[in-house]
Amino acid sequence: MKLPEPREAVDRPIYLRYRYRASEQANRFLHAIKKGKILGVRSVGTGKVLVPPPGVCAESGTLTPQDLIELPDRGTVLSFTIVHLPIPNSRLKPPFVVANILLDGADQAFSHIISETDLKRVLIGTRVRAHWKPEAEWDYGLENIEYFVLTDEPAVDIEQHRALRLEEAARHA
Amino acid sequence: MRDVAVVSYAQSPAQRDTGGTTDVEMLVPVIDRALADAQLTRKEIDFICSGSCDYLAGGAFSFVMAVDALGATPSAQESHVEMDAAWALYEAWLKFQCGEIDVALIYGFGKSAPGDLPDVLSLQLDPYYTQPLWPDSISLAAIQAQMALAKGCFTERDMAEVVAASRRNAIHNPAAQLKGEFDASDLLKEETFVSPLRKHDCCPITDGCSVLILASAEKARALCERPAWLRGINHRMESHFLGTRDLTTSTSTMKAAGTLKLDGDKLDVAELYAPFSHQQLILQQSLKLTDNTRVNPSGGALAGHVLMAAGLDRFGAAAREIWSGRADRALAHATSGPCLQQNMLAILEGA
Amino acid sequence: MTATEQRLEAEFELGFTYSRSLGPVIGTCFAAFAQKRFLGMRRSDGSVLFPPLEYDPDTAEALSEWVELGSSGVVEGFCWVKQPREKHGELAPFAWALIKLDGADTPFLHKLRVGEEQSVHVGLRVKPVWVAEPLGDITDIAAFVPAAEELTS
Amino acid sequence: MTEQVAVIGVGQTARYRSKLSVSLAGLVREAALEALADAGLGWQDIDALVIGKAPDMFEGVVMPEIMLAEALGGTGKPVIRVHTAGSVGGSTAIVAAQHIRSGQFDRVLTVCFEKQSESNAQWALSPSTPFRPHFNSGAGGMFAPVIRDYMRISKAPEDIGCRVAVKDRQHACRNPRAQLQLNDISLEQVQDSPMLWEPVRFLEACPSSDGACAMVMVNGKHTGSSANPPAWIHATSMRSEPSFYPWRNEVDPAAGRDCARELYQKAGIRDPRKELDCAEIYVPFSWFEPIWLENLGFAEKGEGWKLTLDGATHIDGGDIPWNCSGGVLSSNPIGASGMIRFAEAALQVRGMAGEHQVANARKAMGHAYGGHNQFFAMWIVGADKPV
Repeated sequence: MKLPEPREAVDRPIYLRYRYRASEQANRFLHAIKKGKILGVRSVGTGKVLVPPPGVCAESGTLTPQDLIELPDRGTVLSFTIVHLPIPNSRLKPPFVVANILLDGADQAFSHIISETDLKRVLIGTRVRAHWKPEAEWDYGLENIEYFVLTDEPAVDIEQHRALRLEEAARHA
Repeated sequence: MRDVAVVSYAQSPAQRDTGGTTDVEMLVPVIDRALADAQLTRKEIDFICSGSCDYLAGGAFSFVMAVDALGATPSAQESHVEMDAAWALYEAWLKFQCGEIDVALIYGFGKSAPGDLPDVLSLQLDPYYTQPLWPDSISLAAIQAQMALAKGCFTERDMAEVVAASRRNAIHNPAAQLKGEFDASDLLKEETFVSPLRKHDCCPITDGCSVLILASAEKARALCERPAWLRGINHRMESHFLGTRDLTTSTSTMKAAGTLKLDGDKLDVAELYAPFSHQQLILQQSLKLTDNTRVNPSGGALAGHVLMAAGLDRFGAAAREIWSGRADRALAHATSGPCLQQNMLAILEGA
Repeated sequence: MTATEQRLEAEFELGFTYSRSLGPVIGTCFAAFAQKRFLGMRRSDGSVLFPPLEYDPDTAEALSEWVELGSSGVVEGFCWVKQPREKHGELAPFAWALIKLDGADTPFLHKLRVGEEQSVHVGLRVKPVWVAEPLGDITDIAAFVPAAEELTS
Repeated sequence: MTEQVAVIGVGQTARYRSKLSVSLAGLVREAALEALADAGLGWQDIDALVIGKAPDMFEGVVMPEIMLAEALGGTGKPVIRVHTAGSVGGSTAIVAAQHIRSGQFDRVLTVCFEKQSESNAQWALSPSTPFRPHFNSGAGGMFAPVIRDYMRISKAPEDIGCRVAVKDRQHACRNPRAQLQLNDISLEQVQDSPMLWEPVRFLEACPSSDGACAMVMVNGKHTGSSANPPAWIHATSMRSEPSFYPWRNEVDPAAGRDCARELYQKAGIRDPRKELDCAEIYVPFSWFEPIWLENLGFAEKGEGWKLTLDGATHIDGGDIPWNCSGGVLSSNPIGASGMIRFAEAALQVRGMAGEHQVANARKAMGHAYGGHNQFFAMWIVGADKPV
C-alpha cells in the first residue's frame, strides 16, 4: 500500500459568540463615565476606596456597597512602563506610557495611558490629570479619558501618601 | 485512611441566567453561608480548591478572578482544577490524607448563560477528527441514548420516569430550577428534540455556584452534629472516541465501584450526576442499584445543572441526606467529558 | 444616577484560527482524504481503528500498521437533528451517525444526510460525499448519504 | 502515616522550539516516554495520571486531558487536570506528589505541556471583552511597572536585568533542550536589543515555546526500578493571593514570601542560600531574578541584585547557581515551564543534569509562579532521603 505524504498542519477556525452583561457596579461606573464622572466605592471590609468599583473587595472577600463615590480626575503615577510595541486595534503609536494611576481619594490604581512628548519626565510619584475626549465622543468606557497629562504639581512621595491613605482607611473600616 | 467528613454545603439558587452578576459576586454570599452554617470564618480554612472552565463565559483565567471572593490576604493555600469541582474535592481529600490540613473549602462555579453551551462543549472533543464538525453535547448524548435503547437496556418510558421522579424530588429542593408533578405518560407525548431525546431528557442550563466544606475527624465532630464521613473515593477515565468504548454501559463507573467494593444493594441514597435521563439509567445499571436506593432525592442534574459545580453538588446533596438522618449510607457520583467518559464515586456514611 | 439605568450589554466573539500540527498519523490520514481514501490503523489484537490513532486507546502502545479501508460503511448508532445548529453547517434536518467503514472495527462520527428520520437505522449502508476539492482534512467529507443514492455534492 | 515520595523519572521534549510539528498527543508522549524509561517502568505500572497546563485557549481545546489521557496510558485510571495559571507546572507536580504521600498510590505519572504555536499567546492570555479598556500590550506591559517599582525601591543599577539575561542564556548553551542557543551572547547584545516594555528589552524576555515535561514519582519503597538515583521530595508548598487590592505589594508578594517560609520550615532550612546547592526559579523577565532572590529569602530586601552582580547565581563560580538549565528566559512552554523548574531541580540532585550539572548538588529548589505575581508553587528535593 502506498501511503501519501503526511499533511503537516491544518487551520482550525474556532469562533464562539458570547453575550456580555455589565455587573451592577460596572453598569453604574459605565453610565457615570458616559457623563464624564469617575465613580469608586469604599469597601466595607477595609475602608479603602476602589476604582473602578468592583462588586467584591478582594482584600476582605466582602460585597461592596451600592453607594458609590465620585472621584476627581487627578492622581499620581504609582508605576509605569514605556511601551514600544503597538496595542492591537489602537490608534496609539508607540512609544507611549502605560501607567498605574492612583486617583486622589482612591486606594487602588488602574492602568491608563500618559501622553507626553518627553517620556523621561514620567516618574513614580508624578502628578497627572485626565485629558478627556471631546464630550460628543463620550461612550461607556474608561477610554473617554483619552490619556492623562502631567501637571505642574510637585511629585508625591509614594510611601508617605500610602501611610496617609491607610490612616484614612482605618478610620472608615 | 484519615477520616474526613462533609460538614457544610451551600449553593446558589439555580437560575437559567444570572445576568451581569459576576462569578465572584455569585460566590461571596454562598461562601459566607457555607462558613456560617459551620460557624467558621475565612481565616480558619487551611486549604481552598476550586473547579471552573474558562470557556463557559469566554474569558481566560476565570478562577483567578474568583480568588477575589476568598479574602485571601495576605495569602492562602489554594489550588484549582479545570474540571468539575468534585475533582477539586478529590485534590483536597488527598491533602487531608497527607495530614497537611484539617479544614478545606471547595467551590465550583459556572455561568453558562453568556455562551452557547452545547457548542462550547464541542471543544472538548478530539480537535483533529471530531471537533471540526461541531457535534454538540446534546447530539452526542442522543447517540448514546439511541444505542442503549436499541440494545434494550431500557425504554423511552424508563427515561420519562427518570425525568418525572427528578422533578418530583426537586419540589423539596429550594435550589432546583425545574420541579413539579409530571406524569411520564404525558412527558412521552412531547415531541422529540434531538431524537431520541426530548427536551426534558436534557439537563437545563444553569448559572450558579456551590461551596462545600470538608473537615478532619476532630474538627468535623465539633463543627457538625452528624458529619457525613467520606469512606472511600475513586475515579476513572475511559478512552475518548465514541467508537472506542461501549456507550451503553459505564465501565469506568464499574471499575471505580469495584475498587471501592461498593455493594449497590446497600445504599440508602445515590446522588448521580447524569446530565441526561438515559445516563442516569446507564449509571444505575452499572452500579447495580436496586429499589432499596433512593436515586437523586435532590432532583439531580436534570433539575438544575451548574456545569463545573454539578458533581460537587452530588456530594453536597448526599451529605444533606446523611446530616438529616434520612440516610446512613449514600453514594455521590460525578462525571466529566462527553457521554460519561470519566466518572468519580464516593461513599458517605453517617457513622 | 438612577435605578432605572439600562443594563449595558454587548455581544462579543471569542475566537482564533488555530494552526494545528498533525504529526505523522493524523497527517497521513488527512493526506489520504485528499485522495478520497480511508486508511485505518491496526492494533496489536488485530482489530482496525478508524479514525487511525497514534496510540492504542486502551494500552497506549504506539501504532503504525496502516490498513486500506473500503469506501463505504454501515450505521452503528445515530441521532436525528431536527433543527441543525448554526455550527453544524447543515440547512436541513440530518443525522449524526457512528459509521463503521468496511474493514474497520470501530465506528466514527460524521454527518449523515437523509431525507427523513424514518430512513435512518442501524445497519444502513452509507457512503461519503466528498467536497469538490478535497484538501486533506476531515471536512473533505461533506457528509455521508445512503449508499443507494447517487453521489452528489 | 504519610509516605516518602521520590522522583525516579524525568522526561522532557528533546528540544523546546517555537513550533514542533507533532500532535498534542505526540508532544506529551515524548516527555512521558522518556520519564518512564528513566524510571524503568511501563504504562501499565502507573496508578494515576496528573496533567497540568495553562489556559485552554492556547490550544483551543476545552479540558484537553479528556482527549489526551489515553495517549498517556490513562484509560481505566484516575486522571486529574490542574490549572493554576503560570504556576501550574509546579502545582501539578505537588498534586502528583500528594497522590503518593497520601498513601493512596504507589506510582504516578505527571505531565505538563503547552503548544503555544497553535495560537497567539497574546490573544489567548487576554481575549477582549466589551467595555473593558485594553491598554496593555502583552504580559510584559503588566510586569514592567512591577520591575520599575523594584528598581525604585532597591536602587539597583540599570544593567542588572541585562546581566541576568546573559547569564541564563550562557547556561542555556549547556542545555541542549533549551530553545534559545545564543552562543555569543554578550551584555552589549542584550543592551542593544529592541526595547519592548521599558525597562524590559527583547533579550530580557522569555520566548514562546512548544514543549512538555513529565515526571514519574513513586512511593519511597519503590525506587528500585530506575537505574538512576532518586530525587527525594523534602518539602512542597503552595500559596495564592488576589491579583489586585489596594497597596498590595506586587514587588515582594506576600504569597511568595509565605510560600517560601513554609517550604523552608518543612524542609528544615534556615538559610536557603547556604543550604541549597542550586535553584530553578521561574524568571520569565530578567528582572525577576533579583525580585525573587529577595522574595524567597536568598537575599535581604533591596539586596537581591547584588547577588546577580557578584555572579553568585552563575553556574561558573557562583555559590548559589540559579537556572542552570537556561530557565524560562531560554524556553517557555507556559503550562510546562513550572514543571521544568521542578524537574530540573530533581535532575540536579540526581546528578543527571549533564553539561549544566552543578557539582555535588545534594539539595535543590524548584519554583513556579503565575497570574499577577500571585500564585506560587515550590519544592525542595534532595539526593538524600529526608529524615
